[in-house]
Amino acid sequence: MTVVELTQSLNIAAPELALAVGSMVLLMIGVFAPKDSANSTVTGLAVALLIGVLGWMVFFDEQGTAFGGAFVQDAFAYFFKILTLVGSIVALVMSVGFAREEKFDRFEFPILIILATLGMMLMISATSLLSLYMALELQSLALYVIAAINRDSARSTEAGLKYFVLGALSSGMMLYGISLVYGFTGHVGFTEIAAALTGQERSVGLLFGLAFLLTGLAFKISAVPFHMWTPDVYEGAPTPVTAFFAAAPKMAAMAMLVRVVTDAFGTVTGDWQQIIIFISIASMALGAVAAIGQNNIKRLMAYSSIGHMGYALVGLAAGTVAGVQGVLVYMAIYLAMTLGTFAFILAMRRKDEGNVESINDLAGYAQNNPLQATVLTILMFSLAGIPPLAGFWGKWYVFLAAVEAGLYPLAIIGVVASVVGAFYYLRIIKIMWFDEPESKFVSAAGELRLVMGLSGIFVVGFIVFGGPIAAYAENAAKALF
Amino acid sequence: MLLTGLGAAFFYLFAFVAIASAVMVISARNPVHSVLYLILTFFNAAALFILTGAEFLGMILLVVYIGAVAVLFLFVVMMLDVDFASMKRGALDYAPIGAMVGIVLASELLIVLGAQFIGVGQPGSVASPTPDPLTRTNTAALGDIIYTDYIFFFQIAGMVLLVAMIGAIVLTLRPTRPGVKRQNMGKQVARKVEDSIDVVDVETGKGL
Amino acid sequence: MWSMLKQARGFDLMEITISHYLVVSALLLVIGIFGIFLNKKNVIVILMSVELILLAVNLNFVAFSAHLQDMVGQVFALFVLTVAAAEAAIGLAILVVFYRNRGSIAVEDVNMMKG
Amino acid sequence: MYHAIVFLPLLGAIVAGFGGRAIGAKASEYITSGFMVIAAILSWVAFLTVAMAHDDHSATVQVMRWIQVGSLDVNWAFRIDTLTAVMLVVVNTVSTLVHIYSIGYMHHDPHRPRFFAYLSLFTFAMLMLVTSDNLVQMFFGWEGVGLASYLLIGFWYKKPSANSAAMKAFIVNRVGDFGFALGIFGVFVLFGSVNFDTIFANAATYLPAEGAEASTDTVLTFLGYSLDKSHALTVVCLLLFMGAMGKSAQFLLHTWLPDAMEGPTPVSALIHAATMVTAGVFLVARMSPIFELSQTALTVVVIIGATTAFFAATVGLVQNDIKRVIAYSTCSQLGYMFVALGIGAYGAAVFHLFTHAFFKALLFLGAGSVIHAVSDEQDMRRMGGLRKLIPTTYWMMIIGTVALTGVGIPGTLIGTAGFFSKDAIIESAFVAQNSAAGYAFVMLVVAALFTSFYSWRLIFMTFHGKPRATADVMHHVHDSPPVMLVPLFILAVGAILAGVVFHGYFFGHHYDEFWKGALFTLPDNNIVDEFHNVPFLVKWSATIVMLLGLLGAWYMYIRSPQTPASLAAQHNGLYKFLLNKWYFDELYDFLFVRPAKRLGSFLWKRGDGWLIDGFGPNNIAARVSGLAQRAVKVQTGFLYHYAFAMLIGVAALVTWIMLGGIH
Amino acid sequence: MDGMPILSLVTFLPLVGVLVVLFINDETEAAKRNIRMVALLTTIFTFLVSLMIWVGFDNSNPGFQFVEEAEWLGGGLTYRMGVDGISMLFVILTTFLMPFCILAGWESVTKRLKAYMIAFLILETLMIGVFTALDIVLFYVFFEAGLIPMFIIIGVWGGARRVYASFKFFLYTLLGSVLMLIAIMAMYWEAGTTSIPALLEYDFSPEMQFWLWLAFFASFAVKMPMWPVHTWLPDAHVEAPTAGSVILAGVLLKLGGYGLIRFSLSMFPVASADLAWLVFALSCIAIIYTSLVAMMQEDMKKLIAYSSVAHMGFVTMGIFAANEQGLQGAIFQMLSHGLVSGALFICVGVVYDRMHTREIAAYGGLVHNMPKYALMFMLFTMANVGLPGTSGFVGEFLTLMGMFRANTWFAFFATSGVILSACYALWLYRRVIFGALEKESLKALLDLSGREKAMLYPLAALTVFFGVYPAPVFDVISASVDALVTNYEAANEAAKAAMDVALNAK
Repeated sequence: MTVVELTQSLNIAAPELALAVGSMVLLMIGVFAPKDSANSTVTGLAVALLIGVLGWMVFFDEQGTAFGGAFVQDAFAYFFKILTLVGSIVALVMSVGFAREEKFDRFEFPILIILATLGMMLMISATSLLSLYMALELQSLALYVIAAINRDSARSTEAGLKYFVLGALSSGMMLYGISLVYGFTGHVGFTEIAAALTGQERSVGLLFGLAFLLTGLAFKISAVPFHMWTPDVYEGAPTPVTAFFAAAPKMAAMAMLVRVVTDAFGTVTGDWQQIIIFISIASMALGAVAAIGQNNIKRLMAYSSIGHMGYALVGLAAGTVAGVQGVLVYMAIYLAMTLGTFAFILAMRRKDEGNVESINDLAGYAQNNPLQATVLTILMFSLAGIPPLAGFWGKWYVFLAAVEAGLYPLAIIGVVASVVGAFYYLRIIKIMWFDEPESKFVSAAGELRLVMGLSGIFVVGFIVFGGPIAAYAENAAKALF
Repeated sequence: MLLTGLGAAFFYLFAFVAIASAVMVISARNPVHSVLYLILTFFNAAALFILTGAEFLGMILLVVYIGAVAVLFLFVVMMLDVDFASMKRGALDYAPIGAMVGIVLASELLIVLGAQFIGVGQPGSVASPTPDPLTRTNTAALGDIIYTDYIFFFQIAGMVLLVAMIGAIVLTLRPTRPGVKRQNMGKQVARKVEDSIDVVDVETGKGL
Repeated sequence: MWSMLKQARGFDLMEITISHYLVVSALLLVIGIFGIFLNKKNVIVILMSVELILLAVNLNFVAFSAHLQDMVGQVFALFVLTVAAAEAAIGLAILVVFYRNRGSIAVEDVNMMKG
Repeated sequence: MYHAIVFLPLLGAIVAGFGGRAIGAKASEYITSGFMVIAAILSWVAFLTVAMAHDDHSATVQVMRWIQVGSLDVNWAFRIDTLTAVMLVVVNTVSTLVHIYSIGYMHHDPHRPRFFAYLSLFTFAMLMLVTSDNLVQMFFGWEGVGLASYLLIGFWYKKPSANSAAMKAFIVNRVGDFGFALGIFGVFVLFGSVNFDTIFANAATYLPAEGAEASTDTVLTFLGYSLDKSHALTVVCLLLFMGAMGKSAQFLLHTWLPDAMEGPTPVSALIHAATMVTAGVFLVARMSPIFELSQTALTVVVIIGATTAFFAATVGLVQNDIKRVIAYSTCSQLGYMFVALGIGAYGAAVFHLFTHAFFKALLFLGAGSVIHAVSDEQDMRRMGGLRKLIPTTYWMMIIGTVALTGVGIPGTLIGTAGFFSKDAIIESAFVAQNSAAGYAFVMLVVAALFTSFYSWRLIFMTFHGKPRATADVMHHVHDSPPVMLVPLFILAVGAILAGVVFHGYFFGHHYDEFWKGALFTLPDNNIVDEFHNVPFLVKWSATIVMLLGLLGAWYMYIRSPQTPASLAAQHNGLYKFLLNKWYFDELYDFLFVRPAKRLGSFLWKRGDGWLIDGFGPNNIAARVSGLAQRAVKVQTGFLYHYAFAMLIGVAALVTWIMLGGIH
Repeated sequence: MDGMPILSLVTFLPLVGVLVVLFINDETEAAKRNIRMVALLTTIFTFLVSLMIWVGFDNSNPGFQFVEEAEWLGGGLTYRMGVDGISMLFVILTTFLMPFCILAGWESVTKRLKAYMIAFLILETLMIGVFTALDIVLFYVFFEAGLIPMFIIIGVWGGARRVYASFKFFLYTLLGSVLMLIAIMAMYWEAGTTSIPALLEYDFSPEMQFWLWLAFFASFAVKMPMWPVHTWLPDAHVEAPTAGSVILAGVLLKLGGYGLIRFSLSMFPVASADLAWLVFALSCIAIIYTSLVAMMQEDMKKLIAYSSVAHMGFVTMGIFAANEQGLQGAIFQMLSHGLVSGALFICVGVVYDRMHTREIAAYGGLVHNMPKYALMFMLFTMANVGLPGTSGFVGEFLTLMGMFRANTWFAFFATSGVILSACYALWLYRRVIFGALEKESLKALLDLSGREKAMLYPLAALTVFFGVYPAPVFDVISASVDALVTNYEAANEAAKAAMDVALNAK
């Protein structure tokens, strides 16, 4: 690797580089800052850093391949990186109030978030199995720690432990798959793998490798049957962490999954399509059904996210440009809805009880705070996929692709699952609107209100300005084909 | 560059021991024994590595894994004072069904991987061809590429280790508890003889 | 399938091929997986099972590397080892804090949240 | 003029109905009655210009567009011909008299404006019916009179029996309307129109040309049967006749009429004697151009008519409620009319309708006068001996009875209205070609015997013998005020003279110039000319049985009043059977009402509740939540289960690939 | 008037009202009155503006009028609005009924008034949108979105079992319509467009028509609702507040009928012809079955709800009879049912507001002290029964006639509905209005108030007016329906010819 190549590569990977360097700088600042203000200082700087990177990415559209083909910065990567950064930023911003109230004020938290975000961005850009693995582990290790970061809480540590054990197992399986793929194609780079697969009788061993690989990736997006960690981790982790988990890593993992199957295995679509369809159906069904009996809203959101990943996978299952576009749009919308919902969950705070997590605590929200309740209601309807809200359009794009690909059974199962799933969103709405009020929540922090408002506007306004997003997503999707 | 002849016998030896001790890892009652079996497994695996020519990796496995990781395990096992008696209940409830599923998986893997000849990897299409071991040692060959072609990954690995470090510290480092005596290095170093030794004349019979 | 089995029985005992390595690693993998879900005693053993899985992977990489005459496998294995070490560190750290909270690392006690 | 005839009653109804409170009861009465008088006079004018004049003044008066959809083109319009004119006269005359009568009869009632509004509304609907130019408008009037009848029967809404009777009337009528509606559809399919002009013009094409074989092309598929022209026509006619049966309370659909007597008596006179119930007769007469083409349909009409005549007469023999006796009598007389229609003597039918309107209204109003006199008592067993106390009413009732029973001398022009019209029907039945004519003749003669018997029984029980009412009641008995008696007089004049004056026009020498084609008969139907030529005995049969009936009644109720009781005891079964109206109500209750209720309950609780909801939404909901519980149960919280799930997932995927990937 | 986007204006005008209401942030009585007034004025103004559509409507033009187009969301979707003879009157019906809905909740709704009015105004926009949308996706969006406000309306201001009812309503109808969504997507890929006019031109293969038809039918049958997927309706009606019932019966049910005409019949003529028997059978069952069930009800609203199901049976039957009488009758029946059933629910609301019970047994003899009410109730009962001279008759008669032309068996059974409808309607009337006034609680009831008169009298006037002079309606719809029938027959001829060719080829 020559110096020129290296400079070019660094130039292309500048956002990631900035995050890597920035994280270390922040680490230093955190260590040497006064104890009581370390967290807020570092959090502020971390947000600034992330926003800076986001701005950098928006304004300096530097695309290309770097590090000898291990890293790519294309429209697809841009799309997902922006989503990931948004997810991280919002999650971090939302953690501020919580950190203050719950004595959850470790300055390492923002740094770990940045490192995890770095891992995610590398995942999104990964174009070889090796970079994919390294990036994934960077992200995962940070997430394991974040899940358990409230180390004095039994639930938080249990969440961390479960996440870690299962994550390690899944990454082990994925590695095994990678090793098989490597062995049967002789390569780890996506383009080389794709080239090696072209026009050649593919062996069962390779397909085994693909299956194991997909297992690991499915774990990261918590698709059934590799989802088991999700409810427990969502419930156990501190709420801002859950918000983060529900938002950013999902983006990156989905991006990675999409890139792997379309880039590296684009020539054997028929083989992975079956698997994707299977896990997609399973996820949609489980997400729809299992959330029904939940009382903990975080746990409910966990099942909800499982279901949503299932829907997003419907688009991927189509294996077409339209399908990938659908996935992109879906993930963008999902991000907005999830962050908005978690803003509400973080705002569920009573004076004497602190943060509450039971759905029944929302009783009478509509009378105590009609405006916020309306926004949450809109979000819930959107999550349920009712037009004209954004959630519907997400489903529209993915199912449209599935129908184009002739996957009618998948599409039908999907929409039926969405009806079943609508039940529990309705239940939340019912509790807010139909039930008699309980004591009020303390008024939500400004940043939470901001997030609520923005996500509400996004969800309602998608019908107006969704066109550019869809177009951008299409452009991004085309980068893969 | 796989083995024939004598090497094969060693392969069978190491492979058998590795697998057998792996089984012991998961079946031993005492976690300490498990760790020890794990070390044995690693040891044999390292030997298998070396048999294929990956000497550096074999050594690393010995040094890093056995020397550091396995010892870490041992350390934690010892540190966490585990109640062994309570650990015997309800074992193997799901053994039959689990075993069935596991066996299905294993047999599928064995059938496919064990019997299928792999014909990929035509010369020339590999990314980083292995140099002739006679001219360039395995370690050197790795070193040739790892800091050049694979610098990117190397850096990420650095970040991974950083995360691990931060994580371990964040999770386990306890702030000073009141009432616990700790050393203050700076203070200790900054001490001078004059500050610490006070020569006092004590009059007999009086005391301090 | 049967033809493959026959083929499998047919190889020369002294001729070690890539398949032998693959078999060994597959067995290690399965043992590792077994270790995770058959174990109800101790979370640490689960972590060891994960190490076994990673070992299986490394064995695969190394074997493939030798088979393909390609250094990438070895590089990959090297990074896997690195990451595995980091993973072990994190895992043990989490285990320690868990133990501090619950006073136990029995797998059955890792069960506050469910449903 | 025709607009005035038809719409004045409507105007009256609106004024009295909506403005009744504002202008007061008196004003309402006078306004509605005044409008009716004008309308009645105008109708007589119309009758004279259209029916009695030699020139053809029949016309179609367009009023307004109504329903124009595709080839269906229905307008509000009046079809003015002799048939209409006759009906106008009947309806408006009787209605006017009833209005006036009601001023007296209802003067204690607090809801008089409403009553008069209903009466006028009814009249309007009836006029729409008879002037209609197409079947749909006729249906409008048809249902409109049904509505008015419903409202008037249930006028005393506090009485549960009145409410039930009102509902029963409406619903039973609806059963008939069901057939009527289907008939209209059938007509539309066959003729491409529901306008009478078009229908009648096209009806001719349904007649096979002389000597030619009837066409067997399918023109209508009904209930799976492919029908050629003649069968299609039969089906349509029968469906229309079903409507007529309902409205005219013919056998099987008659049950509502006796119950309808729950309404105020003037209502019974107007609606359930003179006008509405004859709508069925009018319908068949109006549709004579197509009925005439279907012998089968006509035979059915004859059989039903004859059966009704007989059946109602038998029941009338034993009833004790004064109004019910007259109601059964009405029913029976309607049977006569249908027999006449069925045998092709349309003129006789309309003639009987015409005369019947006078004497039956007279009887009802007379009965009302009686009821009024005895403090609203209707049971004849608690009357008797009223002759001296209310002589005017008594004589009016006598006139009505004489007219009803058909007193007269055959072969001469001496006779009451009923004599001319009823005997004409009986004689026609004798000479008619219809295959059921013989049956009809026998039934009608027997019915005439019974008619005479029960009519005189009514007179004897009410006015003769010893008073059976309480002294208190007897003390208050008084004759009605003039406002009630004058209508009686006018009707009495009609009951006596209508026959002798008009029989030549309706069913005699002036038949053709009177009707001017408003009634259609086939060329080979010459019953008008033939019915005179019957054997002597036949000519006298009606008169003879009338006298027999009178004698019998006299014997049983004047001469030896204990006979009826002993007879009843002797033939208890028969007596009960008749007294309970052949158990039709019970039968229908058993066959339709209770099963429908049971079925409704069943479908609701079991069908909707258990089957559809139980297996549909509720079941799915239960299944899903069961599934949810099971799905959640899998989430045990144990790490090894989670890992196990992943393993199963991997194993499944790998197995899938293994089995699917090898191919 | 050209160039003015009048349809969009009418559609989104209620949202302006929503904005205004949003800014009234007060709990005082005066504020509440203002909210009510704003809502009422908005709906009235919308109605007046919508009348301009009728004024400017060209009766002789069978195609779409007032067409608007704009870019929207890309990917083939366009914001496209327009009305033809089939849809135009539904727009008017909706705007016409809305002021009544606002009035219906004028006094009875006191809690969360603001949300109530907002929900109704949003609902109005969505309902109008359904009828004016000329893009199938836009149609779907409006169609589905209506569930949201309705869910809230039933759930928040509903009766005792409102939760069950609202969930049932929502999930039932949602399940029905998601299949349609898949079908819409399939049509999009097949025809390459989502424009309704273009799709109307497009010939789908018979096989595809079959599946598309089924999918659309699933949606509209639930919405109509047809037997056996009708059970959500009685529950929803019973629990909904008066205005909710009015709008549910008056407009929301019509969405299904409108959809059947616009999509099922027009776009899949061959499948419609093949599957008409199914619709006929279900309609007949609906008519007889639900009439019988209605007869046994003890709850006034439930009874009327069941009768709605029966009446919608006439509509579906008329639609798939696919001749002028059937179709125009069906459209007319829908419009008329919108007035009549709406009015009936208002009637129930009138006494419910006084007595707070819908139990039929709790009433009796109301005519004594509520004669005006009795009169109104009678009129609408009779219209419900299909008495000639009321608007109820015209539609019922025409649909039956259309049915008779298509198939006499089904016409025979369906016509028996006229008997049964008389049974249940009169039975209801007799028990509520007639009889002696014995119950103490009823004796103090007052007759209609001015507000109630303002609601019932116009409806009554229209019911009678359209009963005796329905021509304005038929003038509007006939051109479009004729064109539709012609296309339908042509398509079926062509399909038959193609089938014959295929058979001969063998």
